[in-house]
Parts: sequence; C-alpha cells; structure tokens
Amino acid sequence: MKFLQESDLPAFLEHLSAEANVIAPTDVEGLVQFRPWTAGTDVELDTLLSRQSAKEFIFPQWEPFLKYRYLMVCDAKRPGTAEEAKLELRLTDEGEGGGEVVAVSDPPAHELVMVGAEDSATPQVIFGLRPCDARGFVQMDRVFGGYGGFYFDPYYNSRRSLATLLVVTCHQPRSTCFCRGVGGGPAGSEGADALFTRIPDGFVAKALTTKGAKALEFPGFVDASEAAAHAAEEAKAAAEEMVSVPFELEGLREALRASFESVDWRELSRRCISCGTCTYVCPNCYCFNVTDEAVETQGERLRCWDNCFNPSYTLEASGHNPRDVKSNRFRNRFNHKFWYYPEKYDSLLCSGCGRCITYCPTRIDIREVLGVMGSGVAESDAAPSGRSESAAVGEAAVGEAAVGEAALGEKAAGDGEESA
Amino acid sequence: MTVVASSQQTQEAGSAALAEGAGPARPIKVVAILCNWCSYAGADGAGTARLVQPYGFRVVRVPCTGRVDPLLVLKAFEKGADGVLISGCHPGDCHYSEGNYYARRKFELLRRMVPHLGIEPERFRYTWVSASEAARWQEVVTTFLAGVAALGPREGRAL
Amino acid sequence: MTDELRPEQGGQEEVDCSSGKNTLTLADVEALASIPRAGTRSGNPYLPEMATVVEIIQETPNVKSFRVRFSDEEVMERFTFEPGQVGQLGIYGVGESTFAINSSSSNKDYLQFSVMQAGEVTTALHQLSVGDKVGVRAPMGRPFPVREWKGKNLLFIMGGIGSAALRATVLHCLEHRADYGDVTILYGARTPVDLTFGYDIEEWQSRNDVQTVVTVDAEFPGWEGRVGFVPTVLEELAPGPVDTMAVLCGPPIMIKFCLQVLERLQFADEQVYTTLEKRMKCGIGICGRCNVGPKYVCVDGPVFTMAELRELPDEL
Amino acid sequence: MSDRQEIIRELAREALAEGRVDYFLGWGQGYDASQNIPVFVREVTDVDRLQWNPLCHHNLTVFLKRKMPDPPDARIGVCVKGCDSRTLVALLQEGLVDRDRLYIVGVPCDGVVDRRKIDREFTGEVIGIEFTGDKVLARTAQGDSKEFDRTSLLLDQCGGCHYPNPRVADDIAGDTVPEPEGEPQWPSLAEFEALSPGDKAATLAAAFSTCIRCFACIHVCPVCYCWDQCVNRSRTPALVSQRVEKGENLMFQLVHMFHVAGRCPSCGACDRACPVEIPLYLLHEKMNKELYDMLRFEAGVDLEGKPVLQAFSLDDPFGEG
Repeated sequence: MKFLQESDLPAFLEHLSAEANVIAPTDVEGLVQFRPWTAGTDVELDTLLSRQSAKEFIFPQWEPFLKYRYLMVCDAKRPGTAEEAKLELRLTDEGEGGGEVVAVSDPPAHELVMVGAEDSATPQVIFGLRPCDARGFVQMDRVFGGYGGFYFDPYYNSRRSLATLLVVTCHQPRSTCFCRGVGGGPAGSEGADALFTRIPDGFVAKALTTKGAKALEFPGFVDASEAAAHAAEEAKAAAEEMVSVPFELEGLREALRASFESVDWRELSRRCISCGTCTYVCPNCYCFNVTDEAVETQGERLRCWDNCFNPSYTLEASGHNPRDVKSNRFRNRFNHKFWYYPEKYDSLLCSGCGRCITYCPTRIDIREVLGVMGSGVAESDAAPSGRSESAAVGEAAVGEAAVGEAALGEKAAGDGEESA
Repeated sequence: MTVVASSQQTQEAGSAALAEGAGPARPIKVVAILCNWCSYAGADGAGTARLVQPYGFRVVRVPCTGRVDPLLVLKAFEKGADGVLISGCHPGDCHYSEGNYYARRKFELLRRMVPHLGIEPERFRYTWVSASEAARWQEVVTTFLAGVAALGPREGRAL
Repeated sequence: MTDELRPEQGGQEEVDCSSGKNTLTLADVEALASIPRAGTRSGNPYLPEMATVVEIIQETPNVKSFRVRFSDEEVMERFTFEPGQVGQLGIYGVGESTFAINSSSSNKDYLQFSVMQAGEVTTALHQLSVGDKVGVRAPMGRPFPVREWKGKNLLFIMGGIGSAALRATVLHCLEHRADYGDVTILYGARTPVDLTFGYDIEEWQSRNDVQTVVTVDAEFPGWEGRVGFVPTVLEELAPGPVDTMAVLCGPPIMIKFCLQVLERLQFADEQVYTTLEKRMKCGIGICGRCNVGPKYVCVDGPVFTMAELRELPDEL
Repeated sequence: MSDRQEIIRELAREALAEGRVDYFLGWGQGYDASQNIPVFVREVTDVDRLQWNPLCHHNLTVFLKRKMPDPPDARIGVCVKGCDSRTLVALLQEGLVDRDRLYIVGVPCDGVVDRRKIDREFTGEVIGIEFTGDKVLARTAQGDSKEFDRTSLLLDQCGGCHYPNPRVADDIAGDTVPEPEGEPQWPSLAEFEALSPGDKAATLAAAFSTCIRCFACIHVCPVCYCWDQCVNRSRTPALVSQRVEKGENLMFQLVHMFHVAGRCPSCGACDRACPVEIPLYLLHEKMNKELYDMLRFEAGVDLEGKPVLQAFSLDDPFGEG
C-alpha cells in the first residue's frame, strides 16, 4: 500500500508522461471527458463518471486498416518491388502515407499498391478510470484477444498491451450505478494495473500488476500509514453500501432465451429513438463497421464504431434486413450483453456504469429492461397476457409468431416498421 | 476498374495558377459550378473569344443549378476549397423552366449560412451568366478570384 | 453462474486460435505470419491478400464468376480450403463482400467466386476486367462436413444463385465419388437464362453416376427440360431419407417449402444442411452484425444443420 | 400547471375509454423525480402516469414519423407543446402523417426548464426537482438542495419562442397563454454572430470535435426520417466520411440542418438529445433566422403552407439580375 499526497498528483502524472501519453478525465466547459493530459490541466475526479469511458484510447472511434493507391496508367514508371514503390509514391517512414508497403502488384495491369496501416500504438497511461471502465476493457479483451479460439485483433491489442490502467475507486456512486449487480463493485480491481482510493488528503494506491508497480515507482509515493489504509478501506466499504443490485443475474441468460419472442421487447423499446448513444458511451460495446474511403486514386479501408441500433447495421444488399424493426435492434443490445456474449466468452458484456441510462435521450433504463425480461414472468406472443400494455400489439404480433414456425421463412410484412 | 488518366494535369495546372496576391503558403483552390446550358456555354464563349481570364479555378459542369445541393458546396469547402462560385441561367431562362428558381432560394440561404461557419462571405457567390454573356463571365470570374485571392488560402477552418 | 461470470484477472488464456497460437504479446503476432492462411498477412486477419482476376465468366445476365489468383505465388501454393467455406472478396476503394469459394478445393490454379449484382461492392465487382486487382481474405467459416458424409447418399437442392454456395461441395463429392452413395442434384432457376454454371450442368448430366435434375419455374421458349418449382420437383423425386444428407441453398421461399417437403419425406433435422447469408464486415466474428442469436454466421457458420437452426432464435 | 396535467389525463382517459386511440403518448416521470420521459399509455388505468411540468421537454411527434408508429397504422393520441406542434404541422404539410389517425392534445406552454442548467449548479447527482409557482427546488442524492427562479432555468430557445400555443390540436389542455408580440427574436445567437470569422471557425471546431456520431440528433428529430437511407451513412454519395473528425462532424450536422431547412422550427430536440452537449442551436436557429429574414418564413406554422425550399416565387427578392 502506497500513499500519494493530493498535491503531488500533477507531479506524478508529469513523471508518467515522460514515458507514455497520459490520459485523464478533464472538464472542458462542463463536459468531463478523458483527454490527453498535459501539465497544468486539472484532473477532474469529483465527477464520478466521464461522459464516455476511455475506450476510445484503446479502441478508437475510427482507425485505418490499410491504405492503397492506384498508380496512373499513363505513368511510365511502374514499381516492380516494394522499395521502388516506396520511392515512386514518395513514401517515407515518417511522412504522409508512411509505413510499410506490403504488396506490389505485378505490371502491366492497373497498378495498385497496398500499404499496411502504420502501427501507431504508443505507451499510454490512463489515470482516473473507474472500476467499471477498467472492467470494460477486460470484457473487450476477450473479443479482440481471440478468447475461445477466435481471431486475434492486432490493432486493439497493440494498444492494449501498451496501456497502463490506473483506476480510482468511486466515492459517491450515482443512483444509476449497478456495478454490484453485474459482479463488479465501486472498488473493483478487475483490469486495473493499480487501484487508487481517494482519502481526504490524497490517494492510497495499490499496485496489482507489474505495469502498475512500475507506475507507482514515482518517488512521491510513500508507504501508506495504517490510518490512511484504514480510511481507504472505509471509503471503499461506504461506496459499496451505496450501490444497489437492481436485478438478478442468476438465470438471466435463460430468461432472455425464453423471452426472445416476448411482446415486452416492443413495449420496452417504445420510447427508444434507435440512436447509438448508449453504445457509444458504453465502456463495453465494441461493434464496428468497415468501410472504404477513396478519393480519386487513393484511399483507405477504415473501421469505425457502429452500433446495433443503426437501421442499416444489418441491412443486406438485397434490401432484406433481419433486424429492420426497432424492437429487434433494441433486443439485440441486451441479448448481446447478457446472453450472446456470455455464451461465447464466459463473462458478460456490462460493467454497470449506468451511462446508458443517464445519457439516453429518453432515459431507457437497462435495469428496468433486465428486471422485466429477466424476471421469468415475461410473456411470449404465444400466450398473450393481461399485462397492461400488451393488448394493442396483438395484431402485429401474430405476424411475428407465424415467422417463428419456419426458421428460414421470409419475414412477415407489417412488422411495426414499414419497409422503405 | 478504369483508372482515369487522372486529374494530375489539372492539379498541376491548378498549382501553376498561383493566384496573384495570395500568401506564400499554397495556391488557392476555387471550384466553379456551372450549369450546362448557360454559364458553361458562356465560359466557353469567353474562351473562344479569347477573353483574358484567370485560370486558377476548376469547373464542375452540372445539368442545372437546381440540381446543386448546398451540401455539395459545403463539401467542397470541407475538402479544402478556398472559394466556390455557382453560376446558372438567369431566372426565367432555365432550360428546365424553373430549376434555378428553386436554386435561388437554396443558394440565398447558403450564402447567409456560409459566414456563420467562419467562412468569409467573399468565398461564396452565386450568380447568373447566359450563354451569350462571355464578357460578363469574364468579369464574374475575375472579380471572384481576385476576392478569394485577396483573402488567400483558408486556415484554421472548422469546415 | 456467478463463477462463470467473473473472469480471471486479465482474462487472457493461451488457446489454439483458428489463426494460430494466440496470446497478448506482439512478438507472437509476428510469429503468426508463418501460418499459411491467406488474408491473415502478418497475423493480421483484416489485411487482404492481393489477387488478380484471371478470368471472368458471365453466368447469367446478372451473375458473373470471377477466377482470381493470389499475386504471391507462395500464397497461392499454400492456399487450402474446405468446401462450403467463404471468402471476403474486395475492391480497394469500394469495400468487401462475402462470397462462397465455389471452385473445387483441389483446384490450385484459381479461386472462383460467383457474384450477383445487387449492392455497391457487387456492382463494382461486375465492372472488373481481367488483370484487375482485388483483395481476398479467405478461407473463413465452417465448411460442410464432407468427410463425415462418407458412405451417405447426397441430395443437393439448389435454387438460382444458391448454386454458388454448393458448387465447391458438389465438385468435391464428385471428385471423391467412390466415397459416397447415390448423388442427386436438383437445380432450379426462374428461367433457363438464370441457370448458372451451364458447363457443370452439362458435365453432371453426362455422367451416369449422378442424377441431375434441372428445372425452371415456368415454360420458356426453347426450353425442353423440366418445368416446375424446386419444391414440387423435389416432392416428385421423393428421395428416401435413409442414409441421405440433404444440402440446400437458394432463396428463402424455396428453402421454406423444400424444408416442408423434406419433413414430409421423413428427413430428420440432422440430415438437412444449409448455408446462410448475412451482411458481414469483419468476417472473423468480432464486428457483431451477422449474429443469429448467439451464433455468428461468419465463424459459427455459414453452414448449419436444420437441427442447429431450430435452436437459434428467429432472426434471419 | 397541475390543471393542465389533470386535463391531459382526463382527455387521455376519454380517448382510451372510447377506443378512439390505440395508445396515448404523453410525458411522465423517469427513473427518478428529476427525470422526464415519453410515456405510452394503453390502458385507462395507467393515465395517471401522465405528467405535465416544466421538465416535459420531449418532442413527442418524433414517435409519429416514418417507421416509428408500431403498428404502422396505429391510432395515436399525442400531446404537443407549441414548438412540438410545429414539427407536427411540418410532417402534415408533407403528408407524412395521417391526420385521421391522430388525436392531438395541444398543451399551451410556459417554457421548459433546461435540466442541464440545474445539473451544472451541483457537483452531486440531482435526483429530485419540484415546482412550486415560479420556484424550482432541486435536490441531490447527497442532500444538497437549491431553489431557483423558473425563468432563470428555461431553455435558451424558449426565450425566443413565438408560438407557445399549439398550431394544430383537437383539444387544448387548459387556457392558451399570451403570445409574444412583434418580430421573432433569436437572442441566443447574438454572442456567436458577433465573433470574427476566425473565432467562429475556432468555436465551431472546438464544439464539433466532441461529436461521437451517435445519430441521436438525427433520430430524435421529428422531421428527419430517412433512417437507413440517411446520406450521412451513405458511401454513394460520400458526403460525410466515417472519419470522426471536427470538419466531418460539422459536415454531418450540416447535412441534417440543410435537410430539415424549411421544416425545422427549432424545437431543440437535437440539442437536448446530444450526449456531448454540442450547441446545435447555433445552426438550426441561424437557419430559421435567415429564412425569416429572407422570406418572412417560419416553419410549421400553417397547415396549408409548404416547406420553403420545396417551393419558389418568381419574385423572390434576392439574387443577382
């Protein structure tokens, strides 16, 4: 257990920034976000949660996979080797479009040079994450790290392996926090390289990994006094007290499976506007899109965040959309977090930060959704119930039930959303 | 896939056209969107008549100014244009009867929005040049380019 | 359940990944480069292999087949796949789409993809000419279990462009003809013009060790073959379910009615295979859009048995 | 205030009981007493979930736009404030909503409180907001509380509101409120308009660099209804790149703004929905100001009117020649 004076925090971050980019929550005109920290910037820790988690620093909102250039047909010089191509395209290691030429097509067809995206990963220290934010990375690690025999994502992992997560435990959890409900806690250490707890005059810190220990080598740290350690434990316990457990995790996956066809999905999603706010502020949501962007003869293939509420997320070229109805898209998010992901990765895809509740334009409450869907009393279309809101949907619901019969059948029309 | 013998020539032509009065930085880039029936013919006429024109602008020929979405203009600015000039048939003379009447409203709104985006008003102009008005075209394009050149390349832009 | 939901700190385990040994370190990523797997250059599953179009075949008015070779001969040499697997075929500047590899898995000269013009990428693909460069990430997905089928009778039911998804499998089974019992191919299209792979059909019809039935939906000038919808013809053929595997691919409506027929013919769900199509982006089970419930079509499929599909929620 | 609430409940009760609507759309309490959400009431017994107070900021007509009603032919009762009614008029002008399937309850409005202004006054979490007369009492989970004047907390755009009474309604919840006289004003723009071009650009660049492209502004907008056809998601044409950068983000928003030009009455739903608090009013209010200046046009005021950019006059008083 170490102790750092509150007043030494800037010096500590300064120390860290010698070897890594330091990221910390800062307040920009009332909006608290994780931003690159520079000397002189205040670290905002009074606000419990930044607007977004720090996920964009490991999994950026957009990044190029590869770059390419078509060479002009009229060009007399055609590169035969990667070295020649580099010269021809004026590719330098530092300059614009720099990086490695991974392939050169053979002449004389239309020349195409493909350049692998630069490995831009640099060491990062993210300070001021909350336990739920850090846990988000642990859950994404499984997806991008190839857990269970799947593929390994070099872009994510190159950044992830160079990142140190310095977590600060929560002192005043919000009413929307439910980390304890999903197996975490306001003082949880999962994913943290070091865990800081704020006490009146500073931080009690504990290294949990070698990366964390290295960060705590800063000379400003002293051994924590017994009183300080005790104060930290008390602060953690007090925070723990304040977080409620709003729904039962036990049996939730089975309940979601059982209620896939439930009319409750439509009722719960009524006020959803099908935007992507909940997924973009979420520390765990990781779905993305891949798109090519080219101008004239050069371009790049990039990935950018995408979300399952996007109406064109699953839209196929034929015009068919497996989730063209809002409630189906809505259902997917919760099912993904508490059923699909657990089935694949033996964990769950939610750390209970509550951002999706607070920043949803219509305040859709994941606790309520899981409470209803996980309670086991959710009714399916097959047995319409006396639940107050189910009456008027009966008509359209019949269409869906019919589809349920033939798994490969065509989607019945009139499913709530007209097709375009 | 056909690779067009590309715009390199045009780009170089553009580079050569270091507009007078511009700062030392880079040459200005101006896009001129001309309707096929009037202004393009007018500009063509100016060329045929060997009227002296500045040459640091790129012409985009469109069927009708009514087709020009204000967003295309904003996209040009976003892509780094220093000025955008739109010219079509005089109101009343539209090849498609009323295309430029619709355009007029849209461009007027755009003209008023452009300064709001931190772009100097001189960088956008919409006007009318008929097929027979070669001299007017010469005047329009010369003044517009001079105005943009006086401001120089755009810097610190939001769009 | 609670135990299951709390992963170990760090959550990473060493596992045998389908793209090789897998840990978190970058050094290991480099080691992956040696794995002979196209489209995973430097262990990066997102980077396509450069390939060249060597031949284009106009199959039907809106379907073209592209035969492509990897530009790197070594990659071409090492490339292997199993019938039923798919690949991402992409044009730089436009994007990628998923198509079944429909050349024979024993073919070392080229990979064939058949493309129906529908969206942005397929339209761009249709504009390609021989010699153009494309990117290929392959193979991906779960293949048909052709080895498990040894000794069984095979019934292939294909409709329209659905033939492209089954062609590699049919070719494999015919190449290893002795391994299987009776082989029946039922292929239908809307009109004779829409029949793909005319060259195959001719060959299959000329063989006496395979029953090939070709049908079109309605009478058509000059067509002297069979007329009738695939499900109807299937019912007439009435193949016996004993020791028979039925493999289907075609438009949803055909599948729906064929399944009903197969059920009447007493085929068990485990005997019926199909291959699914979804909008895909990453192709490697990450980007999240091709799921049917908890299963990702790109890695858990595209091949599924009816028994497996019945377990999944209705989200097709 | 509570009178209006009683009237809304009563009208909803009648409409549901008589079977005139499949469901009734109003405002209600969210997960705590400081939150307000859209409420869909199906049963007469549930009408007491309906609320009316100055937190009722949601423009409920968003749930009437294309692809929103569920089922598509639902008969819907809906509450609209003055500004909401104007987006509804804009939808009706374009024939995008079937008037016959709507039961419109107009709610004259005294101004809507900006929840964010209250949040900014506290470091803790605001969990309760109460209204007594013109006073607002807010309290936090940590036990802090403060009293404010309601007028000091109103949304900026309410300051320039010209139409507090509904422009279209079947029934009105209570007495109408006095409408401001004189020319419309756009007070919230003054500060920005005074800036130099360079400062404007810098301000916009800073504001738009935080955009996360969540599409909340677009999906919450009642008159923006392209869904999967949205050009912001399209690659052909590629008006907006998927690179989330300040210039592209501003372009993204301009696409929205120009597509709703002439139909957007500045209801401000986009501003309030933005999770990163981008001042979108700078664009839509400016657009409306200029349209008024150009043609004395105000969106969604007149059922017989036409969106201004879908029409023209031979005598439009601008342009050269």
